[in-house]
Amino acid sequence: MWNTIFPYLLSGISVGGQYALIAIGYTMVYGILRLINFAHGDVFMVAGIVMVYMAASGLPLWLCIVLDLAATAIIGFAIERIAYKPLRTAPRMSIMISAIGVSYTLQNLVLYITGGLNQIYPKIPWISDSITIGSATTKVVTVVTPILTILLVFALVMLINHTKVGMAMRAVSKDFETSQLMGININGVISTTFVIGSFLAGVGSTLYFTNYTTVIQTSGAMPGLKAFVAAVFGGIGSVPGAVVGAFIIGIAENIIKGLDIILFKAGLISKPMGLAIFSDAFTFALLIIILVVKPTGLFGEKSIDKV
Amino acid sequence: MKKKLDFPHIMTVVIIIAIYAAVFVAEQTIAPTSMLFTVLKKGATYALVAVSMNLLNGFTGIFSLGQAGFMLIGAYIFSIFTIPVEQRGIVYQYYNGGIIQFTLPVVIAMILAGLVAALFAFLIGLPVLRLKSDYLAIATLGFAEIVRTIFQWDKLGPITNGSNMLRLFPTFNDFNIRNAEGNVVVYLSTLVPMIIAGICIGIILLLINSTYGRALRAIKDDEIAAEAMGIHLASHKQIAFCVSSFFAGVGGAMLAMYQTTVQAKSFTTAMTYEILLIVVIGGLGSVTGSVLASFLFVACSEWWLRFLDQKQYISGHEIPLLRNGFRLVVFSFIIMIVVLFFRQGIMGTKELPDLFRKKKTAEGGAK
Amino acid sequence: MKDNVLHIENLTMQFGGVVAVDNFSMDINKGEIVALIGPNGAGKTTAFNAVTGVYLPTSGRVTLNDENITGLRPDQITARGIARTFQNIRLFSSMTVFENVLTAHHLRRTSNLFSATFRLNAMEEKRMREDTDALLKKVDLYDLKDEMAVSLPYGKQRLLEIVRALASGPKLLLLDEPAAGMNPQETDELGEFIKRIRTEFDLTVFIIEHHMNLVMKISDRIYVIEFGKQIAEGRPEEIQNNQAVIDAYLGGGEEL
Amino acid sequence: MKKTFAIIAVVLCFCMLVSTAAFAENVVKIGVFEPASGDSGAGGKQEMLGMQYANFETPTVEIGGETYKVELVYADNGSSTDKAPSAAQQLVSSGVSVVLGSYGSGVSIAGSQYFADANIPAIGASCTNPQVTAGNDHYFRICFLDPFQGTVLANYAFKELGARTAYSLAELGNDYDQGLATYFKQAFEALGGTVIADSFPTGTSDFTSYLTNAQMYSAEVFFCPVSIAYSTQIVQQASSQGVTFPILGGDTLDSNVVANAAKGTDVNVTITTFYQEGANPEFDNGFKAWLNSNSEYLTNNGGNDMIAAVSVMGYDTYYTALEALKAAGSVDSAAVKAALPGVTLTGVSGSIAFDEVGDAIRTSAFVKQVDNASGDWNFVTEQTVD
Repeated sequence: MWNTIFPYLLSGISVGGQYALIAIGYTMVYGILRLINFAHGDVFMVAGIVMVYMAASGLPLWLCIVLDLAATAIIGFAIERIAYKPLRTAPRMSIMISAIGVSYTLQNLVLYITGGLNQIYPKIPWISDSITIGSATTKVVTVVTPILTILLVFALVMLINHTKVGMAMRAVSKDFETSQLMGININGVISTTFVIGSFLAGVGSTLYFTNYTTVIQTSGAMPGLKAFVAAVFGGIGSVPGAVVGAFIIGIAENIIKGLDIILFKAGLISKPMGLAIFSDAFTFALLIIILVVKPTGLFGEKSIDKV
Repeated sequence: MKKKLDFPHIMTVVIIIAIYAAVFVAEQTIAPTSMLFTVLKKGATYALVAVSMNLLNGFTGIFSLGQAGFMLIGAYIFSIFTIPVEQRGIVYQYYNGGIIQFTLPVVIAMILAGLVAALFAFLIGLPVLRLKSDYLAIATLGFAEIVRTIFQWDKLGPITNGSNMLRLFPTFNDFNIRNAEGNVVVYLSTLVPMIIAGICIGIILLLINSTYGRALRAIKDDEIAAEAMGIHLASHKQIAFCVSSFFAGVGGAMLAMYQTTVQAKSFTTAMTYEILLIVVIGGLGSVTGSVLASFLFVACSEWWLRFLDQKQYISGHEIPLLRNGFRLVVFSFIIMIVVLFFRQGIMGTKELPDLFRKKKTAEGGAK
Repeated sequence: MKDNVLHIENLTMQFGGVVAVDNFSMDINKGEIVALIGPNGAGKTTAFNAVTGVYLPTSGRVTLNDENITGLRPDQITARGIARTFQNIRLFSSMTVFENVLTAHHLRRTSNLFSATFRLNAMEEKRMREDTDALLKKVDLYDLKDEMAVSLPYGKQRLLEIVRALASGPKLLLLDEPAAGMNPQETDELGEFIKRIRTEFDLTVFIIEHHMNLVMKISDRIYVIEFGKQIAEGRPEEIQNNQAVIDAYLGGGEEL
Repeated sequence: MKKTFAIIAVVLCFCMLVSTAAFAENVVKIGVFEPASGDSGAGGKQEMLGMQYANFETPTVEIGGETYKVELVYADNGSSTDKAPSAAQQLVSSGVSVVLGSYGSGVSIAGSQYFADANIPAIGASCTNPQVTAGNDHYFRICFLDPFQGTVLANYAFKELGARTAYSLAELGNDYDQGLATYFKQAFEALGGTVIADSFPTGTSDFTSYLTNAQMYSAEVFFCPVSIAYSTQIVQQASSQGVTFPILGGDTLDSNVVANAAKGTDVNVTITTFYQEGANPEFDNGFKAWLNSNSEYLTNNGGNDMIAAVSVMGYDTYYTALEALKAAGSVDSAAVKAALPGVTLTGVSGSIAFDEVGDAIRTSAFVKQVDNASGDWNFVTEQTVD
C-alpha cells in the first residue's frame, strides 16, 4: 500500500512546494492590499519565458538564474506601480479587474513574442538529474523543492518578524490608514511586498519548469489559481498558512490522479472510474468547503465588521 | 414605468426599432458571409451574458466569476435536448447514440437551459452567497471549474458525450426561412438572435426597475442599511444569482447556436474574464453600456482589429510588429487604458434614455 | 408593566475577551422617547446592534410587544416594527432621495418576483410611489426628491435617513446619534422634528445622543451606561444631578 | 470620453477598409485554416509550412484558360473549438474558393458548419477523426483515418512489442485524442489485451502521476495520442522517472520537437505517420533549402530542417486544391466542391483519391521510432491493415 501511495505523495510534495512559493506572493499582497493579484500566476509564467530567452542568448546558466530572478522582481514591482497604484483609492473591484487586465495583457504579450509555440525550459544541471527514492524515480528537483521552500519561508518569516520592513508590513496589513498616519511609507512597503512575492514566484518558476520543462502563455494560469486556492485554504494573509495549504493541495491533487489505482489495489473498486480528471476540480471543491465551513481558512484571523 | 412616455424614452424606442429594422434590411441585402453578421450574432449573445453578469456585479454588488460555468450548463442542456434523434448515433459515436432519445423544440430547450442553470445557481448559492466579495468570486470561479470537469466525466458520457463535442443541433442559420428547394427566402439568422437577446435584456431591465431591482441596488449600496430596511439579504442575493444564471444559461444556449458545436473544454475562466471586461468597459451598473461594449468588443476582436494579425504592406514596405498575436496585444492595452483611465467605462451608470436628458448637476458632479 | 414596547433583559455582548454590554436591562413604554447616553465606547451602539439583530447577543433576551425577537435577523426585526438610523449615515448612494424612501416600501410588498417584474403589481407600485410622495411632502423633502441622496447637505441626509426609516412603517424608531455634526439651530429643529413624528406616526423613540441639550429637552426617560453597565436611570432632571453620571463624564478621563 | 471612443472607432473602420482593399485581377484565394497558437500551434505551423512551400513552388494556377495568382488567406483557429468559428467565418467572409486544414480534428469539426453554410469545400491534411467528413459533402481529406491508425497502433503494440496491458492517456475534450484512444482500445482489446484509459484536463503540465499510474498498472506500453505540447512533456518526464515501457503515439507526435525531447534519453518513442523523410529526395531537398532560406520558417519548423509528415500533407493538400480548381474551371467554391470528389493526383505522400465519404483511399501507415542518440526519426516498418 505504502509503495503504491509513495510516488504520488512525492509528486504532491514537490508540486506543493512550488505552489507554496507562488502562494506566498498571493497571501502577502492580499494581506496588505486586500487584493487578489490575479496576475501573479502570469508573473510566474513570464519568469519562465524570460529564463528561456536568456538561456538562448548564451549567457552562463547561473547568471541567467540570477538575472531572471531580478527581472521577475522588477516586473512585479512595475506591475504594481503601473496597474495598481493609480487605483489605490478606487473600489476594490476596480483593482481586481485591473489585475485581470494585467493577466490578460501578460498572456497576450507572451503569445505574441513566442508566436504561440511551446518554449523548452533550459536544463539546469544537477537538479534535472534523476534519482531513485524507495519505489519512485524522480528528478532531484522534486526533493530539493520542499527543502528550499521551507528554507525560504523560514527566511521570510524571520524577515517579517525581526526587521523594520517586516514590522512595517505587519503594521500595514493590520491597519492601512493608521500606518499611513504613523508615517510608514506605504508605497515602499507595498513595493517591497510585490518584489518579495515576485522573487519567490521566480524561484518557484525555476523549480516548476525544471520539473515540467515546457512554458507557454497559459502555463501560469492553473498553477496560479491553485496557489491562490492554497493561500485561501491556509488562511489568506498568513504565510505559514499558505505553505501548509499549498502542500495539502499539491498532495491531494496527485493522490486524486492516482486514486483509481489506489482504490483498486485497496480492493474498494473493481475497475477504473476515470477519477483522475477530478484532480483540479477536487482542489476547488476543497476550497468551497473550507470557505463555507471556516471562511478565514485554516490559520486566518477573524475580523469583525464595524457598523 | 411611468405611463406617459417622455422625449428620452420615445427616442430610445425609436433608436431600438431603427436598429432592428436596419439589421433586417442589411440581412436581406448584404451577402450572408459578411463579418458584420458574425459580429452581430456573437455580439447579441455576449450582450445577454454581459447584462446578466452586470445584474450581479453591477446592480447587486455580488462579485461572481461563475458565468462560464452557467453558460456551459445552458449550452449543454440546450444541445443535448435539441440534437435530432437520427443524428445522435453520429454525435454520441462512442456511447451508442446516448441515452436521451427525444428532442425538444428550440424555444423550450432554451428555457430549460436557463432553468437548469438557475437550479444549479440556487444549489451553489445556498453555501457560497454568504461569503464576502473576493471569497465569493473565487468560490464561484471554482464552481465553474468543477462544473466543467463533471460535464467532461466519461461516466456521464451517455448524456454529455463525455468530453467530446456536441454538434448537429439547430443553429442560428436554421432561423432562415427557406423555400421548397432549400434556398433561403428570408434571412433571419441574425435578427432572431438579436430579438431573443433583446427580449431577455428587456426582462432584466424590467426586473432592475421593479421594487426587487431597487432592493438589489440597495444591497449593493449598503448591505447593512438594506437589511435594516427589511430586505432579506440571503433571499434577494439568491434571486439575483438565480436570475442572472438563468439568463447566462440562455446565453450559453445562444452561444451553442452561434458556435454550432459545444465542448466543455472551451468554457474556461478566460471566458468569464472576457465577459467581466466587457461589463467593466461598458460601465458597471449600465445595461446600455454592457450591450454597447459587447458589440464593440466582439467587433474589435473578430473583425476590425484582425488586420493586425496579418502582415501588411504600405507601398511595398512591411509594417513592423504586425504578425499573429499582435491584435490581442493591442487589444489588451486598450483594455488596460480603459480600466486605468476611464474607470466609469463607456456609460458609467447611465442608460440610453439618459443621453437625451439635460445633464443633471447632481449626477455630473459626482464624476 | 403597561404598554411595554421594548423590553431588554440581562443583555450581554462579548467580543472575544471584551465585554461591550454587560448584563443590561431596560424597558420602553408606548409613546415614550427614551435616550441612552454614556461616554464614548460605553457600548451604546453595540446595544442598538444587539436589539436590531446585527449582532447576536451573547446572552439575554429582547422582546418587542412581548414577542421574543432575540436572534432574529435584522430584516425580520424591521418587519416586526423596529426601524433604525446609523451613527455614520448609511444612505443608498446610487439612488435619489425618492428612491431611498421608496426602497423602504419593499418590505410591505405583496407582489412576488414574477408579478413585480412583469408589472402585474402596477396598483401596488403606484400606491408605494404615492405614499412616498406624501411622506416626502410631510417632511418638506419633496422639492429635493430627484436629487441624489448623497448630494444633499449633511443635515438633510440625517433627516432623510430618519424619513427612510419611517417609511418602513415602524412602531419603534431607533436613532443612533441623529444630531452628530449638526449646529445648534439644526439640533433644535431636529428635536422638534422627533417630537412631531412621535405624535404624527404614533411612535415610540429610542435614541442615542451626545448633545445633552437635545437629550434633556426631548427625553421622557434616560438610561446611562459606562463600560457596558447601567449606572443610572431616570427622568432628565434626575440624571442631571446624579453623581455617578457626573463622575462618569468628568472623572472617567473622557473629553466631552 | 465618448469622443475618444468615437475617434478610436473611426480609426479602426478606416484601418479595416485599408486592410481589406483588394487589388489585382485574377486572384484565387485559398483559405488556410490552421492553428498558429495554442496546444496544436507547433503542428499547425508545420502543416502551414508545407502549404507555403507549395505556394512558393507553384504560385499560379491555370483555371479555365486563364492564369490566376494563388493567394493564401490565413486564419488562426487557436487550437480551440471556441475560437474556430470566428476564424472559419473570417475565411468565409474573405471569399476563399477552398479551405485547407485543419491540424487537429476538433477544430476542423468546429469550423465545418461555417464552410458548409457558405458552400465552400475544405480539404483536411491531417485531421484523422472520422467525424470530420462523416455526414457532410464538403469536407475532404487526404490522410488516413483513426480507426485505421488505431488498429495499426494496436497491432504494433500487441504483436511487435508483445504488450498485453496498455495504458492510454488522452486530453479531455480533444476529439482527436479521445477518438484515437477509443479506436486503439477497441482494436487492442479485440486482440485480447487490456487497456486502462485515463484523461487529463487541458493545460496539464505535471504528468508524473499519470506515468506513475501506468507503472502501477504494470503497463507494457504507454499510448498517448496527444498534442505536441503535451507529448514533449510526457517524454521528458518519462525519462526522468526512468520508465521502462515504450511510448506509443499517433501522427501528432511526428515532429522534430518530440524527437528533440527524446534525444539523449533512453525513452523509446514509436509512432505511426504519413511520411518518412527520404522517400522523395527531390521534395526533401527542395523543402529543406526553402526552410533554410528564412529564419522564420526554421523557427516555425521547431528550429531545424527535419521534415514533419504534416508539412508533406500540407504540401499535398495545396496541390489537391489546385487540381480541384483546374478541374472546376472556375474559382466559384460550389464548382470546386463539385469537382473535388473526382480529383486524383500523385502527391509526395502517395497517390491521392477520394472515396464516397470524401476520405482518402489509403491503406498503409509508416511506423517510425526516435533514434535517442541523434534525435532523428528512424523508419521501422510500413503497416497495412486489410
